[in-house]
Amino acid sequence: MNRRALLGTAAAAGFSGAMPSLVRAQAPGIKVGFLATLSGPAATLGNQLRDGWLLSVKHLDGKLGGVPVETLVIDDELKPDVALTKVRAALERDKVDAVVGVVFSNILQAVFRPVTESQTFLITANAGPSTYAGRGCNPYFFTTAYQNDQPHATMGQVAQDEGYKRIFILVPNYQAGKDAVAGFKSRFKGEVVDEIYVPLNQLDFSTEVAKIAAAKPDAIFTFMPGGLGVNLVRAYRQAGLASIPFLSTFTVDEATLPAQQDAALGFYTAATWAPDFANDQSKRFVKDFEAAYGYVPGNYAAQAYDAALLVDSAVKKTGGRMSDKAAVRAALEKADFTSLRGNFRLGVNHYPVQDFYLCKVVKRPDGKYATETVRKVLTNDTDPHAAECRMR
Amino acid sequence: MSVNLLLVQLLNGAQLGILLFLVAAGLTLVFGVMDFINLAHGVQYMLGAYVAASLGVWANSFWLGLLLALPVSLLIGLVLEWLVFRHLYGRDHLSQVLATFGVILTVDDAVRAIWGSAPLPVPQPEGFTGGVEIMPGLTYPTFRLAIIVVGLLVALLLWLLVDRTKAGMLVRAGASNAPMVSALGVDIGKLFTLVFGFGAMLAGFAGALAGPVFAVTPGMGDAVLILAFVVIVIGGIGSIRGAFIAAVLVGLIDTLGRAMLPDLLRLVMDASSARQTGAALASMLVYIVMAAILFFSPAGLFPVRRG
Amino acid sequence: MRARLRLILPLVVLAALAAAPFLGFDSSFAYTVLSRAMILGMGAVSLSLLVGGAGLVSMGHAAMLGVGAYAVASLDAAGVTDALIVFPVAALAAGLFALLTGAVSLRTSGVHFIMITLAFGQMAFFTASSLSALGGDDGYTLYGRTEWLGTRLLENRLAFHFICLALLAGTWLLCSALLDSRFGRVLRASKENALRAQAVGFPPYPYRLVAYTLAGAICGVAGALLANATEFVSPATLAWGRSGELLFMVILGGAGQLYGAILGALAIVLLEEWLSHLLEYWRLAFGPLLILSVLFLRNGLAGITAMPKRRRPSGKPAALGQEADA
Amino acid sequence: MLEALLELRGLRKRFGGLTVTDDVSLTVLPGEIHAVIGPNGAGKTTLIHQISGTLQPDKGAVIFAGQDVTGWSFPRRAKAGLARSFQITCIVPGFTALENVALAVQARSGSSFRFLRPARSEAALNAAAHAALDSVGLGQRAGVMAGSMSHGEKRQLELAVALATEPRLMLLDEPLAGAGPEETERLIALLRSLRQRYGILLVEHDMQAVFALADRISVLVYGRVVVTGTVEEIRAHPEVRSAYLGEDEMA
Repeated sequence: MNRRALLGTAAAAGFSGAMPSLVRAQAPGIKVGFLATLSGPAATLGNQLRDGWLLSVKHLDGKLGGVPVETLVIDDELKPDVALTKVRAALERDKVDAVVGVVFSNILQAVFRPVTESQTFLITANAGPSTYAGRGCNPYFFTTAYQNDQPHATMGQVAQDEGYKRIFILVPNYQAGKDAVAGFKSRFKGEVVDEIYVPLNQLDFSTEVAKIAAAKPDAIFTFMPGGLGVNLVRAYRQAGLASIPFLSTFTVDEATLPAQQDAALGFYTAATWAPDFANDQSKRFVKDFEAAYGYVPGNYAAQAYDAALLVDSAVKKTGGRMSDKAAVRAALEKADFTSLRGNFRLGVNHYPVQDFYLCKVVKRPDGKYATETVRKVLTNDTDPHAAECRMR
Repeated sequence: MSVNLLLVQLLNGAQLGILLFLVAAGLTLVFGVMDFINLAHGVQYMLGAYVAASLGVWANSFWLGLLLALPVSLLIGLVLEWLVFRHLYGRDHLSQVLATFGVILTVDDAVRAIWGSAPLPVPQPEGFTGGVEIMPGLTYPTFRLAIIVVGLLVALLLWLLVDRTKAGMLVRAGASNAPMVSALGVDIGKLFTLVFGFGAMLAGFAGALAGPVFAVTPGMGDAVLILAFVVIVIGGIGSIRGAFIAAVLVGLIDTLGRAMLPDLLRLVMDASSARQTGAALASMLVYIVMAAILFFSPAGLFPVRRG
Repeated sequence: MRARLRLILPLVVLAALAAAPFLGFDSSFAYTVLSRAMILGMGAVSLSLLVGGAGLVSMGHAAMLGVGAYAVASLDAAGVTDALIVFPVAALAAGLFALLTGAVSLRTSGVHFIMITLAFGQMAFFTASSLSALGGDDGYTLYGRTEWLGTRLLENRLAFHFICLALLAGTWLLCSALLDSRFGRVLRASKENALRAQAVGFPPYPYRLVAYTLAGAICGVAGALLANATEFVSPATLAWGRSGELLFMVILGGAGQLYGAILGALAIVLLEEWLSHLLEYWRLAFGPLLILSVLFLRNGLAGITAMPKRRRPSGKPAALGQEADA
Repeated sequence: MLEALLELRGLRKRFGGLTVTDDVSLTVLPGEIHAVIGPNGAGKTTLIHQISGTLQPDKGAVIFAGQDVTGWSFPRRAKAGLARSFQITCIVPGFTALENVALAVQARSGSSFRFLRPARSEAALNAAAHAALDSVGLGQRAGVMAGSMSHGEKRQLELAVALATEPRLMLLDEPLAGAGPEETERLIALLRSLRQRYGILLVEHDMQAVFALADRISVLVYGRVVVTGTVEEIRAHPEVRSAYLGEDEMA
């Protein structure tokens, strides 16, 4: 820990040395398998998720609904088959009452069936693919995050509101990237000058940056999670393109800002929450989070914090009887808790109905980088797939 | 595509190529002289970036970090050589692949444990933060130009070292015929250590240079490692000249492929499938070129060893 | 004596796998881990046929696994789920892929062969990543496991366990038979001394190509099983790291013995499982173990059990000692 | 006139500026031992390489049993009956002596694309292999690992392997190199017993053996055939005496 402080890296993630993945509370009451990506370049997201959850549990004195909780942290390594093996272990060997977390959609898709078929509640704090929002909605599946299309659509609305005519789109060449384009286009009606799909292992964006400069768009829209976003933002800034508005999703956020720093200042992102939210609960969360983990919490951490509150509310309502699945489900659907985001409820498909904000990267007085809300873009937004859901 | 844009893309390709060359040069020497497959070479690149970034933040100077990263990289290389690699020289390639992969796993996880999983912030190189406006609306960062110049200088230096000095002569002789060199009474163990340390330092230097351009993350060496292997295989194992030409070739192919393939495909298919096929094809292009070169010239473009 | 050990040890391992479900290892978790080990073991045995039998070190073997798995996925998307169609198609597809890429790759040798197979592996990986009909990079979730004559036999855990075991045992027997056959003799001779084989009239190329194709087809079946085990297919199956993993199973187990690959697969899968449950940075322990095993277990795990008295020529094929001992 | 089993027509091979084989023409008749002698660096091994197909000549043709085989690969020529031994011992060290020979037998008896039946238990293969081993006097050593045999035994084994391919012509590249006096005796006797059955092109340094065995001799100097003739003719040839053999050896 000292060494990290010495090196002055704000991006403190995880714990030094070999930490047992079992974080125990006093006596086992409820067992939760917390699945997140904790290795590889995407691990910052998983760390945000895990730390958000753990802080929430700490705020609840290690209890959910008054029952002591044991969190089993599972690293999916961003490999679907690894995730599947470990989740099966958690279900069978450790008999967890719920599986929570999940950063990436492909991991969710791999573990979805075994978890829901064993009638265990699956609550994601980040992944929210369309697959389970519409016809594939499931009584055991909940999310405290959003449906994946929504943040992209929010940015499409922003581009539309600002009156941009020509937009340049840059996304990774995989399903989520294509979904991002579709989401953006669902609300943006202007001209898309060019769409570029880059490989997920892209090292350098100088090629694409040159193309953007040549195309001279009104703004760019991009979705470049993790290390990709760090590279892109740097190359974009260094090429002197920062005068072209940078509209993004999951590209400049608290997980990547420690590395992007000044290069990302003034860039835009869409979010359900930002650390500058004014409500007291949010303020306490940010303060305690930074004190405990040494970095600024982002959307991911907030959504995971809410996930713990959601479970807490349900256990409270059912009096700790996790075995009564129908009662637990009904209680979960009520979502009877105060979210960090304020306005929050669950729709028929168990996806949140909430507000979406335009946020901007700023440097706080204390020298740390964070996102800050600019304005509310969508109010009480229900995802487009919810209408197809017939919950059985 | 305008001439200006093409020029920019050529510069980009050259810059990627130069960085690849710095990594590949050490790899090809180690491979050529010692017949040793070192998968862990990418680890040196990663550690170079991490050390330079951390020391740069600590000293509040990118250049000081870069300078300090050199001896540290050398030291790390020598320690790894002493701990693991020297026990593998006489072994078959298979054992070397397995053991050096073990080194990758260990060091990648160690880096995560020490520095965390998040990309590391890197200080901007003082004096090179500006740019040159090459094309209307596009500034080409002077630091990237500096990488090209520095890389060319290092390539020249390497060429002089390998071509004009006694140690270089031994290295060249070792690359084409190792038993002969040891028969000449040269301490082959010392030569190996020297070459290894030098290669490690070059890779570390490349990593340190790449820090401000790319993201400094755990596992950043893996992608570079594969490309570096592609480079030395295309260039001919053990050949510095081959590594240089192949590195620039790979850099240009990768960059121009990404820049132009989607547009070219649009001539024969509809826009949306052209974009996606083009992107997929561009990722594969380097490998396709390598397979084709090996098909027609199984020992690479500049084979050092006969037969 | 050694000849007998060579037969007894793999039988013991297979018997242990057969007994596992009745010795308390019958949780879904145990089934998942064991079937994963057995399936990867199949892939590793087929790779061992190439590495130990023919001297062909392929760094792109996961592509065969992937082609088999993607065959299952594309048939699943098309609504075809009968095992009698799915498995042969998976084998054929992977065999065809191996035939085409092998025809090019086998022009090279040594390190260049490693690299060119890696290149084809990467091409397969990027192709799978761009298959948007099958989920692209996100992968594809099967509607259900492959059916056997209209029954959902593979859904039964015990049945699936024994199907994996039977196919693993079958793979081992088949590959052993291949190495002992006329074909295998030419293959082994070409590996040890290609000039000698040529001098009596055997050009190595066609034999190696057939071996490469057969190994690909076998690995394709393993891939089809893998898809069934996880009910999920993604490009991660084809990543170069997975090719490396298969190679490590072969080397750790001992490339000189086919069953070494089974030992290696079991060791690596179980070790990963155990360490990652124990430690967050488990590779900090796993990596050094790999290195130590290379430095001190020269003939792999199989080498411990068949401890030779004197040093033998490395990579000695499995079938030879029997004549010497006779 | 008997039709030649092997005919070389104007073979030429250059390595860089050096002409290693310069317009070589010669014939080997059925049942004949034709020896090629010459000082070190005369290009004898290069010549063997071009006949066996491991090297391609720049010019000229190799005619074997009436067919132009110049474009054929090494294994294809071997299969057609052109057997070759190597200057440096070439066996499969991890195979037993028997399996080394059985591999050769396998090459001429049916397809080797047979995948399931254990080759070890094919009686026909083993019988033929045993016969070949017997004929070179290695019958008792069939089960020994080839890599652990003595040098002389390895040379005998190579001959057995060559015999087992049932060749029509054998190219023997210094079969006596490195053999002790006793082994040499045995090998010469063995080679003599092979005459009549096969055509043999023999490259050898041991003059005693060459004069004892050869029907005809060609002298190769700097890649050129200086003279071809019977043992007596060669002994008597003045150019050969001065240029190569040396007076004292003739005394």
